[in-house]
Amino acid sequence: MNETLFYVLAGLSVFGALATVMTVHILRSAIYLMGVLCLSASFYVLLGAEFLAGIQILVYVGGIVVLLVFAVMLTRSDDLDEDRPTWPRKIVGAVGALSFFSVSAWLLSQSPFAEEKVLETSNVDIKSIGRALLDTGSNGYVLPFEVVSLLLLAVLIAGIVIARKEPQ
Amino acid sequence: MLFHWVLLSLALFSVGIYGVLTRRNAVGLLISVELMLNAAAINLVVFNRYVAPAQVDGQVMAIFVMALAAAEVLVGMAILVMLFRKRKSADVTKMMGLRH
Amino acid sequence: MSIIENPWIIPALPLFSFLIVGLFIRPVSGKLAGIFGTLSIFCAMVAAYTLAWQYFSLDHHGGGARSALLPFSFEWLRFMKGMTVNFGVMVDSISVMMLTVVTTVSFLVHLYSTSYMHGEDGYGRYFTYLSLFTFSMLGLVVAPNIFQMYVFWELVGVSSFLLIGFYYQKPAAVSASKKAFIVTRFADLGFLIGILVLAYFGYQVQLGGVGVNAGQAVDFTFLSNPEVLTKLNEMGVLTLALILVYAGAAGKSAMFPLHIWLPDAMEGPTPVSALIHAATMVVAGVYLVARLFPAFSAAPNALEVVAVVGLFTSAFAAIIACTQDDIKRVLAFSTLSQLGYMMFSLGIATMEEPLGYTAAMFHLYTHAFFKALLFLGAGAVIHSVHTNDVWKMGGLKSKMPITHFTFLIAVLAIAGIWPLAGFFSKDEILSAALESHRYFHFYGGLVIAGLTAFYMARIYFLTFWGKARSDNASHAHEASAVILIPLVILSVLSCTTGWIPFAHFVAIGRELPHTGINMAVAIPGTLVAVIGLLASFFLYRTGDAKTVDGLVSGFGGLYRVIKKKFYFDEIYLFVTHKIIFRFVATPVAWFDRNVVDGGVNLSGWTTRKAGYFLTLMQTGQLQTYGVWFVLGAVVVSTLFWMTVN
Amino acid sequence: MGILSWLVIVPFLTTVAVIATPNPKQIRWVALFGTGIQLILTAVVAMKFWALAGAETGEHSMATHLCMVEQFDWFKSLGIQYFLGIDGISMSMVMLTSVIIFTGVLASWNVENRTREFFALLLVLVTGVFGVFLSFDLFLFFTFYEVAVLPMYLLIGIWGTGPKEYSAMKLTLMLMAGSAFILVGFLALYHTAGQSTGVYSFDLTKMAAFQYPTEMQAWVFPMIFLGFGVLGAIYPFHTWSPDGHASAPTAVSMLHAGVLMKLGGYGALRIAVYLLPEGAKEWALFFMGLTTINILYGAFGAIRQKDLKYFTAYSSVSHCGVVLFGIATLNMMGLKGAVLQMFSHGIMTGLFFALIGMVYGRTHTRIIPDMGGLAKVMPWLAVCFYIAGLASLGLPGFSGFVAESHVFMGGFFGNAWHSSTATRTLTILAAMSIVVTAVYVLRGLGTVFLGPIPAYHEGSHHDAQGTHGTHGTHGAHGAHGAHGAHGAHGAHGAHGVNLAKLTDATFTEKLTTGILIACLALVGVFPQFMINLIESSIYPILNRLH
Repeated sequence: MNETLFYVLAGLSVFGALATVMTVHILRSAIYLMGVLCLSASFYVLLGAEFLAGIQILVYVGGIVVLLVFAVMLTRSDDLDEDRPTWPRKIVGAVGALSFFSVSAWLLSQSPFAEEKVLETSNVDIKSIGRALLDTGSNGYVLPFEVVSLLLLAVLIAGIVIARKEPQ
Repeated sequence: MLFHWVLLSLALFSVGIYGVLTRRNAVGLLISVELMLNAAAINLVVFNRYVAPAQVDGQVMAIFVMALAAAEVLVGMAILVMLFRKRKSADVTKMMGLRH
Repeated sequence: MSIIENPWIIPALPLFSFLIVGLFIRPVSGKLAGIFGTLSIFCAMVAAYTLAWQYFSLDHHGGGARSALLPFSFEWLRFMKGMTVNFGVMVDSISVMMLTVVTTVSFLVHLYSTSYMHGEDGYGRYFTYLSLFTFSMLGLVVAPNIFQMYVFWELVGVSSFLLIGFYYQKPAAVSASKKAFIVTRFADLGFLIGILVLAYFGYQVQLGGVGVNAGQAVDFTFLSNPEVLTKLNEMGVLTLALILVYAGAAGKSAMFPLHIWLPDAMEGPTPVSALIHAATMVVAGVYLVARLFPAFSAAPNALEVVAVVGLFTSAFAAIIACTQDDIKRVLAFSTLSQLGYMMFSLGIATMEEPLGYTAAMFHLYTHAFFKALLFLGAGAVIHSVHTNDVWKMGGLKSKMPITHFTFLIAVLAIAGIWPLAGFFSKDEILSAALESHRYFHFYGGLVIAGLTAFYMARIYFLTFWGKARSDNASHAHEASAVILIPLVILSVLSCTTGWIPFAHFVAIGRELPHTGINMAVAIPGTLVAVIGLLASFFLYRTGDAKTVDGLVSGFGGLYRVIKKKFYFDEIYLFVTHKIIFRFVATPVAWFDRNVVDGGVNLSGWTTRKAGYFLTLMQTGQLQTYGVWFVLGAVVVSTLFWMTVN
Repeated sequence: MGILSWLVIVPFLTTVAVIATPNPKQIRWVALFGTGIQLILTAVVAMKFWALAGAETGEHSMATHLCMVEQFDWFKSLGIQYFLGIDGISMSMVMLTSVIIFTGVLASWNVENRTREFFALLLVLVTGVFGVFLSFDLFLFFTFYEVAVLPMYLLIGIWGTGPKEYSAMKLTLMLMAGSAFILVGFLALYHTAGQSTGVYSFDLTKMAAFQYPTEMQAWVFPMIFLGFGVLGAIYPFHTWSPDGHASAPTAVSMLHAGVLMKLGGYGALRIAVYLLPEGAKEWALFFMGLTTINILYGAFGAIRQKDLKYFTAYSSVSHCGVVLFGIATLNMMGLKGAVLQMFSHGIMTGLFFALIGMVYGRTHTRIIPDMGGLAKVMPWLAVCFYIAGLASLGLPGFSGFVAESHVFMGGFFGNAWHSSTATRTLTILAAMSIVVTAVYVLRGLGTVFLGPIPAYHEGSHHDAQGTHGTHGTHGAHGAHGAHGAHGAHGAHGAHGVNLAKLTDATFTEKLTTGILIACLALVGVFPQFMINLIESSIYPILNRLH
């Protein structure tokens, strides 16, 4: 049951991603992205990371994509409203992406990951995530956590500084 | 099953690469990057689930990825908006001021 | 102070004069330069005669050659251990003889020039050059080794160059000076290589323990040592080396086929022609062969070359001299002819039959005076009529009596009329040829003597007899006293020097049994001279060109060929300009600019183009880099995987 | 601080002083003062050297032979030292450099454009040159070598004439390519010696104590020799020289041909032959052949040149060939002759370029056929030119003769390792250059100085005459002052300059030429003192060859 669901969702997700990068209208692209991200959240659920799924919806879909949509609205220009890459560009991109995909897939198939493994049950909960994030011990992530928070603060300020209108 | 999960994230990542290589619009570019980041995040969680189910490190990493993605988009958009104000265009192929 | 212990003073005086005049006096006053130069060369002349007197008063232990002294010598250049060049003054009979000749003629020419060059632009410069020349010539004469000889050889070459090109604004003089320098330089290349050969093999001989006490490998004493010469002959290099050295001598003495520079050298001031291109420098080649005579006599083939080339040049030049109209050129060809005479005289001598050696030196000695006299006399005439063309002169006998008289003496002297100097020396050369049974040379010499008498009388008659054939000639007047004094002195010398018992002073090998006149030679010699003079008298007495026209047209094309000097100038011009310049220098220059430099530029161009193509990859577009990045990553991971497995 | 360090420091301090001098008018005086001090310092060093080393000859090694050594560690871990010393070869080169820079400053008395930078760069260059001649540590040597080579780019690129950017670029790139070879060679030597002995050192005397494997010498020798050969204008890597010299300003040409090209010969002798005797034996005949080509090719090339500077540059190629030819003979006379030729050619070509600068400053053309009869109006310069020319064709009495006779003698004597037939044939071929040199020198100089003065300004050049007629009355200053204004006019040849009205040398110019001629004549007339100086320092090199 879960497997069937996975393949369906995976198919949808890849299709959505392709739609995201291929669509001509940038706004639609953002909407497709939103779809892909939502599907990703469902993958997290399948993987037993419900908390992550929640964050995915909140941060990604709610924050980032909305930001993107705003940006698209703000920077509408006639020549780019429809982003039609030229054929050479498409071919080069496709060759690059496909060769990357095929080589990586081939490499993966050679690796031990390709073998079937018994899925162990997991019993992690939100609490343990929180503990890991704020743990000061050797397995804890408090330092990166603080760094990221600093980064976000800096980005916040930087965003304002860069994007504000220059005083006349 | 793990292989298929990884294949999924690889597929999403490759599609992201395609987008990065073809998009001319800076916003489109960022969207593609988001796709790739998302694929990476999925990968992290998958490996967390299949390799070390008792731990949460993969999930924590995924959270960091999201945070960084947010930061990146924010800065990217800020630069974009400013550039757009100056050049009235978001076409990255025309942004080559650092080349010469 | 005894001169014989300090003979360096003789070359030092003109050197001193050169430096003082050139650096300090010349810029201030030209006149003073002339006086100073003349005085210092006068002192040198006095010193030279004192030296001669002192040297020849030394005990002479019988035999041919007098012993050579080396009273002054210092190390000038050390090539390496056992290979040193000393500078010094070698005093022996021929160097003493040459010292007196050079200083005498040089002094007289200096004196003559103070008047002759009066009012010329560059008067002081002229005397500076003359001093330089005299110094170099004296240094050459006293050289105790072949290397010093070469050094001064080059210096006389350059002073000759400077003096020929004295009228540097006259293109003819400029090109003549260049020609003289380059032709002699070409010959000097042979000389230089000859020196290299002699030095190297001499050094090897010394390493072999032979002739260690005979001096350095380049010393003349070493090269005269019989053991050394035998050893060099065994190595099979002596003949080659001497022929190479002879090439240098032939260049300086203008032997065929390197004679072409001498006639052109007449573009220089006439006193210079008298000094350098008649009396002194051009005999340096003869002197060199005489210096190396012991070596030459050990290499009969080399000596044969000297003899043959000498005779040929002598005849060749005499024939050309009969057709030239420029008085100085006739004299130049006559010089060539006489130099050839000396050369063949040396060439037929051997250590066993050394009369030719003495005779050559004797002829060198007498020739210096009467040829200088001829040139100076011609100079006086040219000064007066302002042309070199004998057909534009005529009738000067009465207008320039003293010049005429001295010139006549010189003509008779060179023609070989008793009792003038030329008679004795020519007689000795011919008897040398006869005694060594070189009949070809003997008869050749006789014919040349006749030709000499003919062409000398020709210019004499054309210049002084008949009627004046141009305005300038009819308004000619006698030269100034300062010009006439040297002429008179030289004519006295031309009369008297023949009576010197030369073999007593200059000889080599065995002692010469007789010094008297050989009637078997004197009678035919005088006869041909008289025939030549008479033929000339009948043809040119009146100075009427019609008299000779018949003869000229009788010879037809041959005459034209001779008149054009057998087209040697044209041949040389063709070889240098058309072949060397066009087929060597121009292609080299082209090759350098286009091929070698083209190669350099090509590498630069390739680099630039490669760089340009690489910049095409650097679009500045993130996405382009992305493509490369992705493809690179793909390639790397493939390779990585393939190597790991 | 030893006296040798001062030889390097004084030019550097002069550079600093030049930069710090407030008034641009005083800069040349500061430079002259500094180089004057350098000249005196050189004389002092020479005296000292004489006292220390004058007497010894014969068998000794370089290490014991060096004088006034200053040696301390620079980068100890890498075995790099600050190691200055002097021997006869260095001494003669230092003397040459001091004279050339002093006269070079005099010859650039009238540089108006960016005077400060010009003199500063010139002095930096000279600092490097002195450093090279005194260094006995290969790393230090290379450092100074680069310091000496690089300023040339700016000097030609900024103050040059004609296609100066091209020339400067070509020169620098070719020399840099040579340096690359040299550097690789040095590192190979350093590494090999270090690996075998365990002591890594760039110390020349220590490296000389190590016997390099013959196979290694066989490939390192040509590399280093050619690397230096590029600077010594070895065929076919000489083409930077004509273009570079033609474009460079006077003093730069003087320094470049006079001194910098000597670095090539010096390095080839001091490092390539000294450290790699086996390689030298293997390759000497090849290089002898190559340099014979140099000698003849340069001479024949010079015949056809129309530009005085190209003319001199080709003659330099020929004469520098004599230097390398002498080195390739591998015997006492040849090596000594090479050093003598370096000195002699340095002075001679310095004189040549100085004179060309002076003539060009007056006529505003360097094209030989455009000139004529200048001896009439500038007798001093003509005499000096002829002296330089005669010296270059090897007239006895000038140093060139002494040097060339040594080299030819050396070539003819040959050495134990090569067929004497081959070396002799090559020597005879090379000796032919004395004739060809005579041809081009006399032709070239004859055209410029002798004959009638060509008449310009007939008919259509009236206005030109009007503007330029003042030259004669202004004297030399007028001629130089007009230089800048003339920049554009220079291109169309001598039109616009009345050759008959030009003036002779000024006092500064007479001083410049006088000093150089005195050096030429001094060595030419009394060669023995130079020979004494050099000979004892050749022995260490010869001893390693045997």
